[in-house]
Amino acid sequence: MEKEMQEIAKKLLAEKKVDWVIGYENSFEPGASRPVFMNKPEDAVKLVFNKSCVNNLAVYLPKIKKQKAAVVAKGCDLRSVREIIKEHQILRENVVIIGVACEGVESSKCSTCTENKLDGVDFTVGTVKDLGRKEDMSDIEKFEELSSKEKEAFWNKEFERCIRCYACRNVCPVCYCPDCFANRLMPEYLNKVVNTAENKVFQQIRMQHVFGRCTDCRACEEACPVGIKLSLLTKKMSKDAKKLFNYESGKDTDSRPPLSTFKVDEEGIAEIM
Amino acid sequence: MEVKEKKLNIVGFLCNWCSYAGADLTGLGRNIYPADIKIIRIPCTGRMDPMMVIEAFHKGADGVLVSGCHPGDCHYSEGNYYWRRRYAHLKELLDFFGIDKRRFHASWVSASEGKKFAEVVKKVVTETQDWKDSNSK
Amino acid sequence: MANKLITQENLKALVNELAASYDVFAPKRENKNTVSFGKLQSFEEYVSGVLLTNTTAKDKVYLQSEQLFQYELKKDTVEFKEKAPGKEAVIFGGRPCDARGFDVIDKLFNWSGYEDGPYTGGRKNTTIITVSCEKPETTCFCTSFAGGSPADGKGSDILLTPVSGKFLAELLTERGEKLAAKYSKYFSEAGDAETAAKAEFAKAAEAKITKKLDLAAVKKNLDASFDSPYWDTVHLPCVKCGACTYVCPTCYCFDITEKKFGYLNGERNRTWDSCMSEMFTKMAGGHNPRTDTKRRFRQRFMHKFRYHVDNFKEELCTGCGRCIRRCPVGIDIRKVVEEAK
Amino acid sequence: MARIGVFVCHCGTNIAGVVDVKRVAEYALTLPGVKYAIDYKYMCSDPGQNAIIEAVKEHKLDRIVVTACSPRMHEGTFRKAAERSGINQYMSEMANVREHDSWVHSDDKEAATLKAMKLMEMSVAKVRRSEALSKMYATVEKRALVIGGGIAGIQAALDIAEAGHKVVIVEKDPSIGGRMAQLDKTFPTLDCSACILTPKMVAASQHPNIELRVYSEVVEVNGYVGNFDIKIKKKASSVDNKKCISCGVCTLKCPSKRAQSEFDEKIAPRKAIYTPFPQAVPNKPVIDREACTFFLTGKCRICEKVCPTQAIDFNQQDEVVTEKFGAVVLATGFDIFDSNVYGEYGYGEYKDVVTSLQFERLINSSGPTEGHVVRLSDKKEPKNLVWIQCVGSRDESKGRPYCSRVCCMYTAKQAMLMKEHYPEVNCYVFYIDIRAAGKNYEEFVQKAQNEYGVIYLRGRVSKIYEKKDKLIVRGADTLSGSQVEIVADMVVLANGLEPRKDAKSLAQLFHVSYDQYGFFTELHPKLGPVETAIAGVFVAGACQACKDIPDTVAQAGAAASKVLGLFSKEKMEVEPLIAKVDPLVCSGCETCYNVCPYSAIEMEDREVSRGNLKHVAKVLDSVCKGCGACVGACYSKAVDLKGFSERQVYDQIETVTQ
Amino acid sequence: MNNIYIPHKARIASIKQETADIKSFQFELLDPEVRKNFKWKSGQFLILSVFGVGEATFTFANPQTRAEYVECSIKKTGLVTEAIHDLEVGDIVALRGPYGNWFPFEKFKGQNLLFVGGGIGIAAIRSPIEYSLDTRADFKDITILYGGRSPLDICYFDKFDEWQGKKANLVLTADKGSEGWKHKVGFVPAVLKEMKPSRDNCTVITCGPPIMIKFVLKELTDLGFAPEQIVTTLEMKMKCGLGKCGRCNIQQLYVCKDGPVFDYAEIKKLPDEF
Repeated sequence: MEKEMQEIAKKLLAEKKVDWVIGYENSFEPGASRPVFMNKPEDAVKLVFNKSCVNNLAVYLPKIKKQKAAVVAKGCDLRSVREIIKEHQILRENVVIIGVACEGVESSKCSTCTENKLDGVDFTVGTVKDLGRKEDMSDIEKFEELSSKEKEAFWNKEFERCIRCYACRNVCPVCYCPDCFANRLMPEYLNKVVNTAENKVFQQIRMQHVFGRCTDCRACEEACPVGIKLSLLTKKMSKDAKKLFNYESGKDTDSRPPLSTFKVDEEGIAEIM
Repeated sequence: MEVKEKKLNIVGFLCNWCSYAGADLTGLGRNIYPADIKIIRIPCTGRMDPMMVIEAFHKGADGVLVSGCHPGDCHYSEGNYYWRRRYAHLKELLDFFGIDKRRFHASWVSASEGKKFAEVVKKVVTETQDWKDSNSK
Repeated sequence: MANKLITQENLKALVNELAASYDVFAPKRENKNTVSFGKLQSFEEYVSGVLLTNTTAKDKVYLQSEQLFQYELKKDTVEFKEKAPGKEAVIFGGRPCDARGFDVIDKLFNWSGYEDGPYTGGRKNTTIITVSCEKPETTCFCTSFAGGSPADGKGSDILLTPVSGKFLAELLTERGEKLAAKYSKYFSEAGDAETAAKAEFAKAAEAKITKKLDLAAVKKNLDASFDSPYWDTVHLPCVKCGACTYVCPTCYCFDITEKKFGYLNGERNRTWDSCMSEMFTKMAGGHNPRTDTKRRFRQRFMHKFRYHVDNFKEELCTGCGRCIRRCPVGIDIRKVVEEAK
Repeated sequence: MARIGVFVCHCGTNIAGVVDVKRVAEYALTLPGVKYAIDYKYMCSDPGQNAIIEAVKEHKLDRIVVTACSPRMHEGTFRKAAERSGINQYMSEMANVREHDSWVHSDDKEAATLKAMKLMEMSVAKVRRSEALSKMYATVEKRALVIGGGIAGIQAALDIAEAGHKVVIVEKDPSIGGRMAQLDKTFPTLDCSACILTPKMVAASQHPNIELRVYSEVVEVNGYVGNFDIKIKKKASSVDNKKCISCGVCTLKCPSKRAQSEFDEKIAPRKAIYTPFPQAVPNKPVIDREACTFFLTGKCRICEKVCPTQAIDFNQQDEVVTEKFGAVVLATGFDIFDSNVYGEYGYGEYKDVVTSLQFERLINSSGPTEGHVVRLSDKKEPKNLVWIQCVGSRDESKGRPYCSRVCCMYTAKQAMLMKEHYPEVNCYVFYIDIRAAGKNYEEFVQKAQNEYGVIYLRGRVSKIYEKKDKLIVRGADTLSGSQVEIVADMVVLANGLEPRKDAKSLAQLFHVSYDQYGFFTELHPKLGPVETAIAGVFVAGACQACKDIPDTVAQAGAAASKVLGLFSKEKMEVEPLIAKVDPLVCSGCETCYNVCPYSAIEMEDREVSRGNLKHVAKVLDSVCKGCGACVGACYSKAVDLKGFSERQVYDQIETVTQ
Repeated sequence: MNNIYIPHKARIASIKQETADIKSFQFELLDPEVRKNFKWKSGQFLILSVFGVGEATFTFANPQTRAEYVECSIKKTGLVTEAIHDLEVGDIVALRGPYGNWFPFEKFKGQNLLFVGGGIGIAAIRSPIEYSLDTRADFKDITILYGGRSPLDICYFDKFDEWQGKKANLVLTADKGSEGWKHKVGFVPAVLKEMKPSRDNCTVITCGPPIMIKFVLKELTDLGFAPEQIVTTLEMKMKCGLGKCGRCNIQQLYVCKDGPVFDYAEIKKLPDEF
């Protein structure tokens, strides 16, 4: 599989079909990998794919707007790629998608993965199998059952240790804004002081902003250096998008995100007012 | 109504064309409602950025009410449809974060529904108070 | 300074007693994957086996957000109120690289003719009890630095090293001695055998660290590579979050901001800042000297291994390897500076 | 430099009776930036306004807050006062302490006073962040586009042209005239439709200010009010109109019999080269390439041979031109409801069940039967005719709950005409109830029944079936409570009206909203019946809602007058409370572009700073109405709304909650 | 605790609107003791606190020879400067400093001085101008070239008579002239080229927008000036002013500690990160 991937990358670079190939390489210890950018055909041998390839490489696409890139994408990452194309952060013709048939990496999302299909990719590496896994929202439903006080207490404890390094934001494929609200001073949406309340507001707003665009890829949770349970939030949002607006982000490249459109008669939000 | 020790702090965002005018009509009809709500005029509920609601709660509001034109009546034809969607998901999200559903409300009040506006405010105040009482236990 | 011995049981008793009168911060489990320095109620909460806590002990002295003062505007004047000094604190169970970090930033906060009161005040108030590392991680590279070792005591007040079923407690500073004297009942005298055992321990631990940077070569390369095309590509995987800087025991850059309460009151705060952030150098008019991500990325490594060395004759790094592990995209500081040319 | 003046109005006792106005004014003076505060009996009175003006001058104020009634009441008053005092009118704010405070909290004076203080404080916070704005103007291209060449379009075009402005009429068919040209007589006067329409058609074609673009369609719309850039596609007619002398020889000689005449509602054949009807304007034939033998087989060319002026051009191509217009009138008219939906009536199955428009063509003396009404099945004259009303009207189950407004009238008209031509026939009408609310309308229907002997049966037809050469119409007569069966020779369905099939796509081109049926939505159902939410785009005729000819003509005139109103100025004044994009911050995600109800946002690739070419949003100032939907949707907060800016709103939020 | 972040209290003693977006402020330190001991040298900067908003860095606009008040000329560019512009005489602010190095006038003694300022950059060189005029005997010719975008963007009109009275040769220019403008029209570097100052025994002190500095340096180099003869003051984002917060770090230098005054020879050694 790696060999196949390397060949594709090598060919793309050698034929100058792309400026960059973005994939995974071995990292600082055995069994660890990290993203790599390659622009020389001879580098292609670095490419690996294994269980540690958790990163969602779609995050890099908006940053190389003006160049052409090939990107290694798992089924779940593919959704982010589509979302970014949909939101005009990169043109489809400027990206070559090397889909990998993934059977799961070391991420919390994989046990309930139903997203390993590789529709619309340019190359498929490996054979896509039906993993027979099922979506499971029971943890969200359980959390929803808690009282507001309990919920608040839970999040207070989580965000107490947030260091506002913004790793969650910066690894998020749909957090591509050139100037985040968190940076602004006029008005100051967020005070610089790092405390539970401000940290929580940051995440509330970030979650609201990525609603209907977030693909629950868990990149934010994987990136968080202090292990805040962000997947609870991203999963909740994908659940809401489905329930309220019958929308799943990253399924295509042309439908409108749920907050960018509306229906006169909303089926999902029966008399909410 | 019983006398409360401490007043609630409720922020109301009303669209200029329907609900703000409706609230004016409430006044014209001298329909009494609790003074806990303070109103910020916005052109349209489409202008309502969910961040404004989050910020209001963050800054210490007990409750938030957003009110606009009935669906189909928006002065700008579509703004309230967008707000309806934002509201539906924001309410869920905030609840998930522990901001009780009793604190966050939205309503449709037209320019001719002065009485309804008073009823809406009463409901918001009652529910917010209800939350506050249960939370302080 | 003196060397003492303390048994496992006595250590437990000592920590429990300390927790009663000091703020004791030690590695504590937050959840499955997270261990951070937290306030210890009892020794039971202490997680002993973890080398790399998710965050460093830095923020127990140099707070991530610290109130510098409060103000109140009055008619024709303004009044300032300073925060009362905090409770005396003990940082327990940190590692030599954590403690060394304090030593590095101490210099900075006493530099340039100004002693930074808000920092040094807390620093003087804190006793650091460090534990030597037996089994270093793959990301560890403390031995690259002058004197750096998994059993080095620089920055620590007391260094604990496991020897023959007990701990050798090296009292390295006056503060350390004072604390040991106050709780002398838990300590016994150490002999040469224990001191020798410690040396053995250090040697063995050091040997386990395979990665060693040639810092002189690194400095030389960095001196010459500012305009090198190397930086054009090496930064690409970096997502420019601030995780590396915030988990670093030596990163010290900060921002000063204000928070107001009503019209007349407010506080001035100091908050960690990160050179990875675009806002770090962006000026009010919009001009930004380090506008692109390449420059910001380069600044971090240049600062740590070149500029800081020019000013302080030591690197702004202790080799803890946290930034490698906590980096969402696995950027390896060792590799970046080593390959710079 | 904020120097704010606060003016607290008593409004007699309306406010002062509940709110301690003195306390409000005193509190104002403690707020940062407030340099002056007074209370006064009636701020809106002349002395009150003068007090503001004098205070501004004396205390060098640069912003004012009037703590009084609703801004919906007096915002304009105080803006003008601000302007007269020499400060920008947008540097004034009101705090609504009457409608929103004293009148609704009269039960608790202390609470009302505290709230008044807070409301005033919020307005002070807002005005502190106000910016001076100047009125904006946009140029106007004084040239109108009318889409649809029916009576609505013709009338609107003539009215605009008469006032001296250029008008282009785009018509998709080869001739203008529209539905009205198909009709025989018009209710309630029974005057000949063609006799009143044809002169209008000719007038339009000959008017120096009117240009006809028949056989054409709008394919793309850009720009905004005053400055639309519209692409119009002229379909290839295969005839060089400059050479054609309209002699008609080509049509006469054309051997093709493949096509059915659209104009005759497909009850008669038409040639491949044709004009839709003899009085067509312009009277130039077109070749229907799908029916033309030459285009299908490569052989024939008879028309080319017989044409005395060599006007036939088989190589002609579709042509697209882009032109500038200042205003647009949509007048695309209607289709009739698809009779097939009512399977029980057997339309399509039984040849003698016809639509109302087919009947119009049958009874029209210029129609295919020259006015002889005959059964389509055997060309015999019918003796018994049945009209069924509300076919596709007032029928929830068929998705058409609305009344089409004209069917009752044209049914009566058609039955009367039938009786007039053939006094011996029997005419039956099944109806739900009769809607004849128009001048002389009720009288007209009464006349049909009483003078012409048309038999009206109140009830629905449940089934039609064929028995030998007769149609058995079975229905209920709810007045007598009995089932009736009529043995008919011909059944005419009174089809309801619906928008043209392609109206939605046209609406989308212009971003005009439409209802669930596809009727264009007017700006306001009462107060903006011819405007749309898109500035500069107006509606006329049945494309907006079902209406009859007089209403259509009236609305067309109204639309024309709106266009003329727009054209009466060299420049349009536009409210400056609009959105603005900071291109440096914009991420180009197009969210704002998607949500803008007015298409006031344009995406462009632009160099936002040196060397930084970005895909960013831009607000078209003259199109933006200031609703703020873009601001509410923008994630990077790159868009802001003047007059309700982020800083203003957030400072108000902060003030309420502190 | 030695809290180096607590500023000295001050009140605004006067405000002068210089241009549409530049105002000059005079600050009076409240504590007489502090006022007596608060000494600075031309070229140094201070950090001004506006309560409710925060701190920002400004150079002293007046020299130590005219130290009755602390003066700053401030252009409205961001949050803090916007708030300062909102203040009025009598309002309370606070400041800390002085920080940084200063113009080494002892080195310039006996030389010709050429001041080249553009835009708000004039605020940074007004202090050395006035200092040199106050110690006039130490220097030979003093020439001031000052340009703004338009005549309306020129500050310090009220000072020019005094400057010229003390035998300074003042050349004003505007990128775009207007009616009644009797001075030069054109960009500062172009006017400089025209003036052809002699490099002999001359020091140039310059401050202005980056693009102007770039071309001024080019012109001066063309005229044969050595890098050591050109002195400027760098503008960087600063927060602490104390060499600690890290953001004004360029190479091993901290602009707040090692600058802001640098000569061009030093600057040439620095990477392009300012």
